[in-house]
Amino acid sequence: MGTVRYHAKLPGQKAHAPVDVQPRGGGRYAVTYNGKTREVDALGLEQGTLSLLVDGQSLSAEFEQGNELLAVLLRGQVTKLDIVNDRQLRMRAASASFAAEGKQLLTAPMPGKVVKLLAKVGDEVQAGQGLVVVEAMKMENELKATRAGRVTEIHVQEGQAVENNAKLVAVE
Amino acid sequence: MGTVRYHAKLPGQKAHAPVDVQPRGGGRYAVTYNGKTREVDALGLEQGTLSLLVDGQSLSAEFEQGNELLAVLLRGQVTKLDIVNDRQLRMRAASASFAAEGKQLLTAPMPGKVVKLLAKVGDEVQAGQGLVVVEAMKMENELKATRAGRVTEIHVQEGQAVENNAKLVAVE
Amino acid sequence: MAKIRKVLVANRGEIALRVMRTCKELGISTVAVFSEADRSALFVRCADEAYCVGPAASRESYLRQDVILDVAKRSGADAIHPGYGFLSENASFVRACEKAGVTFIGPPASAMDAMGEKTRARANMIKAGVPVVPGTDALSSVDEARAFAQKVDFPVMLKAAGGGGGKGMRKVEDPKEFDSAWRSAKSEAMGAFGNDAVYIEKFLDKPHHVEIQVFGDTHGNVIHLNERECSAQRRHQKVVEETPSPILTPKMRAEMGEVAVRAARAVNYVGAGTVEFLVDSARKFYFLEMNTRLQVEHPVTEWVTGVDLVRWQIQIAEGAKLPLLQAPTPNGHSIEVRVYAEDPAQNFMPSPGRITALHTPSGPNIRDDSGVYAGYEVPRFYDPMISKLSVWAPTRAEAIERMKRALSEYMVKGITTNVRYLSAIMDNPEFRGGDYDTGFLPRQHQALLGRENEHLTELSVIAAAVYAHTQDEKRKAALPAAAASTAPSRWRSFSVAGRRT
Amino acid sequence: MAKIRKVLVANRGEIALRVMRTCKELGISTVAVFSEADRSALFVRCADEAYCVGPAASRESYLRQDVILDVAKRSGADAIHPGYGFLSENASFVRACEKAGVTFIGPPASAMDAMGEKTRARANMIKAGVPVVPGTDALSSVDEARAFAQKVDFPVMLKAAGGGGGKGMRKVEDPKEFDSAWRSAKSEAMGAFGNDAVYIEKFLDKPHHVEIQVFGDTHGNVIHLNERECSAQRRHQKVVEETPSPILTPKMRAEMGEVAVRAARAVNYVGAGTVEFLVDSARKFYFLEMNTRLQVEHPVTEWVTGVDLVRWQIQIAEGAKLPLLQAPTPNGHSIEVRVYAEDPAQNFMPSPGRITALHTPSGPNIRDDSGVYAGYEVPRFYDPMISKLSVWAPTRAEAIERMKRALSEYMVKGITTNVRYLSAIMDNPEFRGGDYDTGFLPRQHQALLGRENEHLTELSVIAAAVYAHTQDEKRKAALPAAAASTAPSRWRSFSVAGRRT
Repeated sequence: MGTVRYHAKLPGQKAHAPVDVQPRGGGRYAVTYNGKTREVDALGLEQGTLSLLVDGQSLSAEFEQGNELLAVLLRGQVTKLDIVNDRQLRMRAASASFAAEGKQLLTAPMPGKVVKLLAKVGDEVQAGQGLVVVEAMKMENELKATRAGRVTEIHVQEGQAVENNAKLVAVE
Repeated sequence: MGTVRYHAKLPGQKAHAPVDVQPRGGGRYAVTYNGKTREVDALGLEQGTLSLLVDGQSLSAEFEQGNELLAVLLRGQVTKLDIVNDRQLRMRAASASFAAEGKQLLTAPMPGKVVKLLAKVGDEVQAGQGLVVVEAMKMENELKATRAGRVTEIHVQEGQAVENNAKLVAVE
Repeated sequence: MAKIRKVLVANRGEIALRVMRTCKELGISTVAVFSEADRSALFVRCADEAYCVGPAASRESYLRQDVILDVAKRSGADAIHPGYGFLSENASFVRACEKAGVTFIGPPASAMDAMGEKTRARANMIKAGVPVVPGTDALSSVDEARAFAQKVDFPVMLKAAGGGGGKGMRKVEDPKEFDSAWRSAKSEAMGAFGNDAVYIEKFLDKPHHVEIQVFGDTHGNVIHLNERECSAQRRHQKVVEETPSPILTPKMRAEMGEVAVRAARAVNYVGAGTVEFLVDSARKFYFLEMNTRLQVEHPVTEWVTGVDLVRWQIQIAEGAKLPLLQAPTPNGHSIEVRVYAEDPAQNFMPSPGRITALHTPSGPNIRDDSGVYAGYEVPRFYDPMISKLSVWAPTRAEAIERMKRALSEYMVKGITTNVRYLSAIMDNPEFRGGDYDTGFLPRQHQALLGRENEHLTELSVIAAAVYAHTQDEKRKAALPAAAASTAPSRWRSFSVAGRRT
Repeated sequence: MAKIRKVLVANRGEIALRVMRTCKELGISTVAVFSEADRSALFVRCADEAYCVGPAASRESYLRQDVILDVAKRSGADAIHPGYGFLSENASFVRACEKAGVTFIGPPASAMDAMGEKTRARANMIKAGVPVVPGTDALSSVDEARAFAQKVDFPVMLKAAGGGGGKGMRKVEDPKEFDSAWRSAKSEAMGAFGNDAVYIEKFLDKPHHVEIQVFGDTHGNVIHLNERECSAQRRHQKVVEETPSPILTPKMRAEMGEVAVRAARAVNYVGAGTVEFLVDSARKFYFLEMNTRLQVEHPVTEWVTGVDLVRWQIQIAEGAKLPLLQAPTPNGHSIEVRVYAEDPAQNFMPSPGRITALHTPSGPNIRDDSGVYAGYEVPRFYDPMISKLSVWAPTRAEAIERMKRALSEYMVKGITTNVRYLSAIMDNPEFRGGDYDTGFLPRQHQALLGRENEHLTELSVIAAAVYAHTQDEKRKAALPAAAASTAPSRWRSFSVAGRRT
């Protein structure tokens, strides 16, 4: 069985690094990363769980696929990373787009209710200034501007229920 | 929404009894059985689990579909019953066959290993006489004849691993 | 009073389950009330009976006295256990229960009146000779409030007069933050207790939050069951509690216990209550408030005293005498941590959502009081606490190691929790030293978010690559015309074998 | 001796996990060894390292001394914990460990020699002045055995000389059954211990099985940690254990404890051991055997003494002195039940297979020592015990109610378990009375299988009909051309909403 190349990018890293997976049958693999090759025995349990033996070390690994990154839970540490195969990496390169610069779009970090708007369209705001208060689970959470600028869009009203990731306020 | 009729047969009962299920929307039903109509609020949770409120009583019901019967686990009691809809009941009636009489086929009640055969083809055996010893989970289990008769078939050898429900010995 | 036969639990989540468990052991039937958002909750499934009392918002369900009393009547419940929060410290509800002929499992309305409104409690305690923190009555205007704060000097604490549990509470260090803190404290207090009265207390130097569990019966006996150290707080909510307090000497324990009993006696207290104190750096202690109900963190007291506090609550509501007439000597050490659906790295932002997988710890001297299960969706409407994990061990050092071990077994998927943060607390030198004040968690925040272990990161990359490979193989195997270049994968046979993959 | 840094656990299932939990709390790394049938087991996932030692059959894996010692060497383990069963009472393995320079966490080979072979143990105990049950040495022929049985008169017990735990044990009441019992006892003994020697003991009148936990250190100290009552047995395997024994007076406890310590001293015992006694209807007690290892039912002793027995084992193996020099007074009451994958209604037929759903109990003073998880396939090759559930309460009556409550929360799907049978034991008047002998479970068998509750049956029919309806609706919704006569079902929206339905 041939070696399959994957590409991993950890947060803070500029580029993907190769990870070579060589299946050896019976759930065994030789995996090469960072110049080291390790023996891996992998057993799939529930959806998103692998029992791994890596050079004898026993690791119960849990996986959760997010919108962009794969979260790996291993011995209490959560590592979020981008992991793609060759084809996916090529597609990624082809469709790379330039993110809009300069605009900060504040989105709801969890589902909740907008209890107060602290700015209106046209306001000049400072970095760290509160823009909107969202209540979730009986706690009020003030969401702040991460940059100075002018409020250009407000997508919600006071009293409105918002879903996770809903657009709230834009600052440019 | 119209009433849907089901038919339930408990162990020991001769015939199916009707159970009328009338959906009322929002997970609510009126269920009529044994001449009584009850209000039921049903919420499906995991596969095979219903949270039921029956006239206010809260019941967490677990279901397991066996080969023939549906097992219902309710407050610690397991009730096995046959439950079918109209169509299934008609099909059942159409295909009813007469079970072979007089022959007792001993099958493996669990997966295990045959450690000893205690009879051979042609032997006359008494009810309660040991026919075969199956080891499972480090315990030996002697399986006995439920009727007197003559051993007519032996399907296994000593040392052989057997699956659940595997044919072992027939007595006629 | 007659034996209680059926208890309506006017609460939700883990505490509803906690109360029902003791009821079950006492042969008492249980009635759950639930909001529409809680139809799938574990406490509904575990009750003998369950009735919907309204929509998600607490004010329209768990705070509806009329609807809850109506359910009590319909179901034939002879008593109501209020848990903590919601109606548990609401004297008008106690009176309504009395009027309806239903036993309220808790203190009489008079004791609640005397202690429930925090400012009135201060006045009563001053009268009873109990030391209190310098502070005000409830204040009517932000200007009056600001003026007091400037007089006693910052930092100050804003507190809801109508209730506890960190709701409507704000520490203000900077005069510039005062107005915004005042506004949000009032708004939160209104949401949580239906009462937006807020008062001010001077913030003490490096205070410890130490509380004494008290218990009274209807025969005039009042005892205490030792203390709980609750100084590990974030956003004024407790995160870790333990008993004995690492800073208490037996002499202090006896003194604080005596004062707490005096406080309870002053209001003719009956049932379970907690007298909260602040202990300053000179180890002087001040009455803070009395919680006239069962406390979230009661399990640590249960571990070291062997007492089932809910059982006592019920028996005392039935008219029994206290089974003990003095504080038992603490046996060993207990620690509790609160598992929250929240992200410590995002300012403890709540993280409601569906729990896709759950593994809770077990083994010697571990207790998990949980209100959730795998497949359950944590609703967005209520407190983000999903479980309380507590341990017991002969010594504090062993209890810390046991808690670390237990947390290492705790696995929740689908939502973000503070499990790793809790584990970092157990490893933190200040926590391990034992002398941590209420500034501990904010002060150590960055350290508690943890540092990346590079070895684990490397292993995670390897694990991710193997996982990606198995996923790719499964996808191939699922396609009708799979890429034939790869040999058949064992992953395919797993799904065929019936594993939920 | 040096501190232990890394422990190889030469066992499987719940006991492997149990040992690893304490190791983790002590900061000791753990190494699992597993058979091919156990690759997916929980103890493999929870160990720091794990190595396969052979195929499913114990003789080719868990009993392979050479392979296990090789793993110890390769992994750098400095100690081996044998758990119970397998190599735990194998003196040759102790010697092999010594030769390999690996600490065996258990008694010295000499003590095992003196106690391990049950017939030699009897001789040693007679010499030490300890009362024993009338019986024989290991017997070479079935004729010799039958002759002894006829001499002392039936009923008699056949027992494996090489080990305990009910394996290779048969009670024979009827001379006609003797030969078949002899054959199967020998065969089972060979399978379990690699030694088919069998001996005979007279069966006492209504005996109680009461055992004393003992502990010795390398400095010559030996103490006992009180008793466990283990008379609830089926097929000579313990099902329920409790401490204190309901039939023991403090005076008997002191006497039996003293005799147990004497027995342990007679063989220079070190580490954890259990001296088993039979107590007859006149409350006279007789030495039965000594188990030179940790006992399955050790959690009940841990509950009432506060001692972590595995921690003590490790510390004593490191050369520490016993932390206590006399038996602690029992604190409260503890009961353990063994949850087996078996069908009590089918003569306790084992029921291996996949656990499709699992909910374990929790709350105050509940401990679940489990080796399984949802999705796990219980292998057919080993003991059918999947978990030990234990509880603590101040009194026996409360402990029984707590156990009932805990069992009511235990839900295992996919395989048959004895959970309901265990619950029936808690309700049984003979058990509740406290004076139940080893004939209790067989005698009450029919009663313990439980009677149908007609009200529950009726509700089950209703539940089944609603379930069938929801299944029918789901099927319709899944069909491209669904029968249009039925309105859209909410069940469909549930699956869309992402519930695993």
